[in-house]
Amino acid sequence: MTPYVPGRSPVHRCPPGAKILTLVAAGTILFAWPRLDFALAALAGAGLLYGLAAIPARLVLAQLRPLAWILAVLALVQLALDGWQAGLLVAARLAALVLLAGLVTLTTRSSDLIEALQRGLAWLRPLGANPAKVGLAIALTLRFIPVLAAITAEVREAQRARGLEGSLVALAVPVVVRMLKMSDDIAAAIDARSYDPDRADG
Amino acid sequence: MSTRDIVFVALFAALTAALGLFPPVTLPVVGVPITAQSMGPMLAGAIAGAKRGGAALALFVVLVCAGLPLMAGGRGGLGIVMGPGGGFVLMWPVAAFVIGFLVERNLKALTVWKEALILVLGGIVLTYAVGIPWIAAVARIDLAKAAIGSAWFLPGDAVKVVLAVLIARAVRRAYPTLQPR
Amino acid sequence: MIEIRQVGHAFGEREVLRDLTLDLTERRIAVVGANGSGKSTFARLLNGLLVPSRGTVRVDGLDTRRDGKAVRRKVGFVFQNPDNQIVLPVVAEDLAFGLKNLGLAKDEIARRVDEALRRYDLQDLAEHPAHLLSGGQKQLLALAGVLAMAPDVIVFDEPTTLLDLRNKRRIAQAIDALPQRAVVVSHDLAFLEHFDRVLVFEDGRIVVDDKPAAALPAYVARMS
Amino acid sequence: MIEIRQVGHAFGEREVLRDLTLDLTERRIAVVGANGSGKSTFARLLNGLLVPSRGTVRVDGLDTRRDGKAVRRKVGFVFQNPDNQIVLPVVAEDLAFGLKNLGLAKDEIARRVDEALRRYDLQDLAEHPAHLLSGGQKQLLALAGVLAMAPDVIVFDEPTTLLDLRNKRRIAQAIDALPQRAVVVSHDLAFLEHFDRVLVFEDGRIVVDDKPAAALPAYVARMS
Ligand SMILES: Nc1ncnc2c1ncn2[C@@H]1O[C@H](COP(=O)(O)OP(=O)(O)OP(=O)(O)O)[C@@H](O)[C@H]1O
Ligand SMILES: Nc1ncnc2c1ncn2[C@@H]1O[C@H](COP(=O)(O)OP(=O)(O)OP(=O)(O)O)[C@@H](O)[C@H]1O
Ligand SMILES: O=C(O)CCCC[C@@H]1SC[C@@H]2NC(=O)N[C@@H]21
Ligand SMILES: [Mg+2]
Ligand SMILES: [Mg+2]
Repeated sequence: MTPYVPGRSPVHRCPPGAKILTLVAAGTILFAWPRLDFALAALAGAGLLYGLAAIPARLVLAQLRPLAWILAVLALVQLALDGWQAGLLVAARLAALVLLAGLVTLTTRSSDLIEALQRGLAWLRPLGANPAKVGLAIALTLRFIPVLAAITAEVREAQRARGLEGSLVALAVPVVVRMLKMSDDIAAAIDARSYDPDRADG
Repeated sequence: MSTRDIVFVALFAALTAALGLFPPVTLPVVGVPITAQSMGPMLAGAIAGAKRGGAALALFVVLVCAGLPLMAGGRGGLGIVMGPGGGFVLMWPVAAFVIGFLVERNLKALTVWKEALILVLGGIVLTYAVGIPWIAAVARIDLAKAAIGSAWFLPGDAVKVVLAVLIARAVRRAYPTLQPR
Repeated sequence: MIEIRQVGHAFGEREVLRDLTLDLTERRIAVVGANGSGKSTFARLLNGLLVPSRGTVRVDGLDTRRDGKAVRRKVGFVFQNPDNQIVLPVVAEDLAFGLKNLGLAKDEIARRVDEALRRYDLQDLAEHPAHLLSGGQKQLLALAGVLAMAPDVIVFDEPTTLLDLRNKRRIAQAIDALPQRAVVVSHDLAFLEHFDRVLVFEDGRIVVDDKPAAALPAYVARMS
Repeated sequence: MIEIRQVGHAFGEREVLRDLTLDLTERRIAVVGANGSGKSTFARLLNGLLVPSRGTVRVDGLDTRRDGKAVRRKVGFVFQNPDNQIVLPVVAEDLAFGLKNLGLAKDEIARRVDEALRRYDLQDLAEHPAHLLSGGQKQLLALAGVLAMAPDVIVFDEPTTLLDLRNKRRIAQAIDALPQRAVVVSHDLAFLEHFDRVLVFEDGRIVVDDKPAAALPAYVARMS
C-alpha cells in the first residue's frame, strides 16, 4: 500500500470521510456511466488534486507503475474489439480510480482514515459488528498486504536455494504458516498494550 | 471476537487482496475476469473457519467498496459490485462462511474428497448461483447466455479447488487453528 | 509484587510449566533456559496474556485470571520481534495506540507521545513510516510504546536477539535506565550479570534461583 | 573458488553494496557488520539467489547471472529463519524435498534422508510435524536439508540467532564438522574466533578483511 506523505495542503486537511465518499462517488459514476469524457475529466481532476497536495511526481508514477501493462493490455483488447475510444476509456477510468484511491492513502494518516471508516460503519453495530474492531482489522489488513509480499519473496528465495522453482503449493504452505504464526505474535503484542476489543470506540 | 480473531480476519482479507497480484484475464461475453482471488474465500474458510473466514471476506468487500484498489488489476470502488462480477464478489463472504462451517463440522474425518466437495459447493455452486443471474441482470443478457459464458470459469476454478485443498490440508497439519464443532 | 502459586500449564497434552511457586519483588529479574524450556510461556503468565491451566498468578493482589485487563495495565510487555509489535503504520500513531486503549484524553496522549519520542531520540521520525525504521529503532519504538503507558513492571521476552552489537547495546542501556521493575528473558548472559536475581528454567521447572554470580555459571554448566 | 569482481548492488535507488572485488578460497569465512550493512545481500550473491546490479560473481567458473541453477547446486544456503526454509509439513518429507529437486533416484533419496536424520539426531522426529519443532531443532532440520544435497560450499545467514546456548553450540559444532567450505554471517563473535578469515561490512563496503584475531577486535572498536 501507499505510504502517508505528511503535509498541510487542503487535500490533507479535508476530512477523511469526505475523501472516501468522493472516491466512492467517483467509482460509482465512472462505472455507471462509462463515458470517455467523464473518465478523462476524472483523470484531469486527479492530476489537479495531486498537484494541490504537492505529491512528488515520483510517487504518482509509483502508483501507476504496477498497472502499466495491465492498462496496456486492457486498452489494447478494448481497442481491438471496440475501437480506440473504448480502449482509452477503460485505461483512463482505471488510472483515475487508482490515482484517486492512492491519493486518499497518501494524504490521510491511517489512524484518521480508520477513525472515519469506524464512524462510517457505526450503523453495523446492531448487526453485531463492533466498529472499533473493524477499524483495527482495516489497519492490520493494509499492513499485511506488503508483509505478505515480502514473506512470499523470502520463502520463494529459500526454496530456490533448495532447488525448487515455481511450485505453487510448496510456496503457499510456508507462507501461510508463517503468516499465521506472525498473526499470533501480533495478537499477543496488541493485547499486551491493553487493547480491549469489547470496550468499543478505541 | 478475540484480538486473535481480528488479526486473522485481517490476515485473510490481506491474503485475498494479495491474490489480486496475479493478473486477471477478462472473458469477453460476460465481462468478468478469471482471477486468482476466488481462492480467497476457499482458503479463508478452510483455514480460518466460518466466523473468521466469513468476516475476512466481508471486510475485503467493504474495503473494495470504499475504493481501495484491492481487486485484481488494481481496481476498486462501488463500480466493482455494481458491475457484472458483483454477484460473485458479494457471495465471497457467504462462500467463506459456508466452507468454514462445513470444514469445522467435518474436521475429525475430513478426507481429501470431502474437503474438495465442500470447496466446490461453497466456492463454485453457491457463488455461481448468485453470480450468473447477476451477470444476466447487469449485462442485460439472458440467463442461459450468462451461464454458458461463465462455464469458462470452471476449469480455472477447478484448479483453484485442488490447490486450495492441498494448501489448506498442509497448513492445518502444520499449524492447527481450527476446533471441530 | 507478583505472586505465583502452584502454577502449572499445559498446551493440550503437553506439560510446559510445572508446579511453580515464587514471588517476584526484585528490581531486575532475569529468566534463562534452553529453547522450549517454558520461558516465554512463563513470561506471558505475568501479565495475563496467558492464564495458567492450574494455580494462580497475582499482581499487586489482582488475579490474572479475573482481572486480566487491569493486570495488563500494570505489567507491560516487549517481545522478541520488533516487526510484530508495530500495529499502526506511522511512528507517532503507533506510540499513541496503547494510550488510546487506556482511554486517556487527547492532550494527555499527545504529551506522552512527545515525551516518549524525546526519550528515545525518535522525534525526527514521528511522522515516519514505522516499517522503514532499522531493527534497533523498531525495538526502541516498541519499548517506547510500552513505556508511555507507564506500567509498574515491564517484561521483556528476548528483546535483543535479532539485533546487531550496537543495537543490542542500545536496548540493554535503555532497559538499564528504566525506573520500573523489569523481568528479562534472554540468552545473552553478559547482559544479565548485574541483575538482582536469575531464574533458570529447565523443562518447565525452575532449577536454579539465585544471584547472577551463582546462577549464570550453574546454568552454563547444566547446558554442557 | 568464488570470484567477486567489481560488484555493486542497489535496490531501487538504495546502494546496498559498493565496489567489492575479492576471492573466497578459505575453508571458513565469517561475515560481520551492523544491521543493514549489506551482509545478507552479500550472502545471497554467492549462490545466485540475487544477481548483482553491477559486476560479476563466479563460482568455479560459473557466472551466477547465467548459470544460477547450476551455481545453486554447488552453493547451499541456510537462512536465519528456519520457518522460511521448511517446505513440507513432516520432518522426513521435508528432508527429501531438496533431493527430489535434484532428480535423484528413490533409494538414493531414502539413503541420504536416513543419513541426515542420523547425523543430526533427528531419527525419532522423522514423522514429527516440522513446524512444531523447537527453534533449535528446526534450525538443525534446515541445515540437514541443505547438507543432504551435498553442495560444495554452504552459506549460513545468522544460523544461531534464535537458539539457546546448547543449540548454538550444536549448530556451531555441526558447522565446524562440515567437510565443506562455509561462509557464515553472524553477530556471535565468539563462534567466529577460529575461522580462517573475517570480512567486516560497513555501509555496503568491506572495511576490514583479516584473520579473526585482528578483525574481530577492530569490528568491536568500530561499533563503539
Ligand atoms: N501455543 C502453543 N501450543 C502448543 N505448544 C506450545 C505453544 N506455545 C509453546 N508451546 C510449546 O511449549 C514449550 C515451551 O515453549 P516456550 O515458548 O515457553 O519456550 P521458550 O523457553 O520460550 O523457548 P525459546 O528459547 O525457543 O523461546 C515448547 O515445547 C513449545 O513447543
Ligand atoms: N529487497 C529489498 N528491497 C529494498 N531494500 C532492501 C531489500 N533487501 C535489503 N534491503 C536494504 O538493503 C540494506 C542491506 O540489507 P541486508 O539485509 O543486506 O543487511 P544485513 O547486513 O544483513 O542486516 P541484518 O544484520 O539486519 O540482517 C538495508 O538497508 C535493507 O533495508
Ligand atoms: O474481479 C472482478 O471484477 C470480479 C471477480 C469475480 C470473479 C468470479 S469469482 C468466480 C469466477 N471464477 C473466476 O475466476 N472468476 C469468477
Ligand atoms: Mg521464547
Ligand atoms: Mg541479514
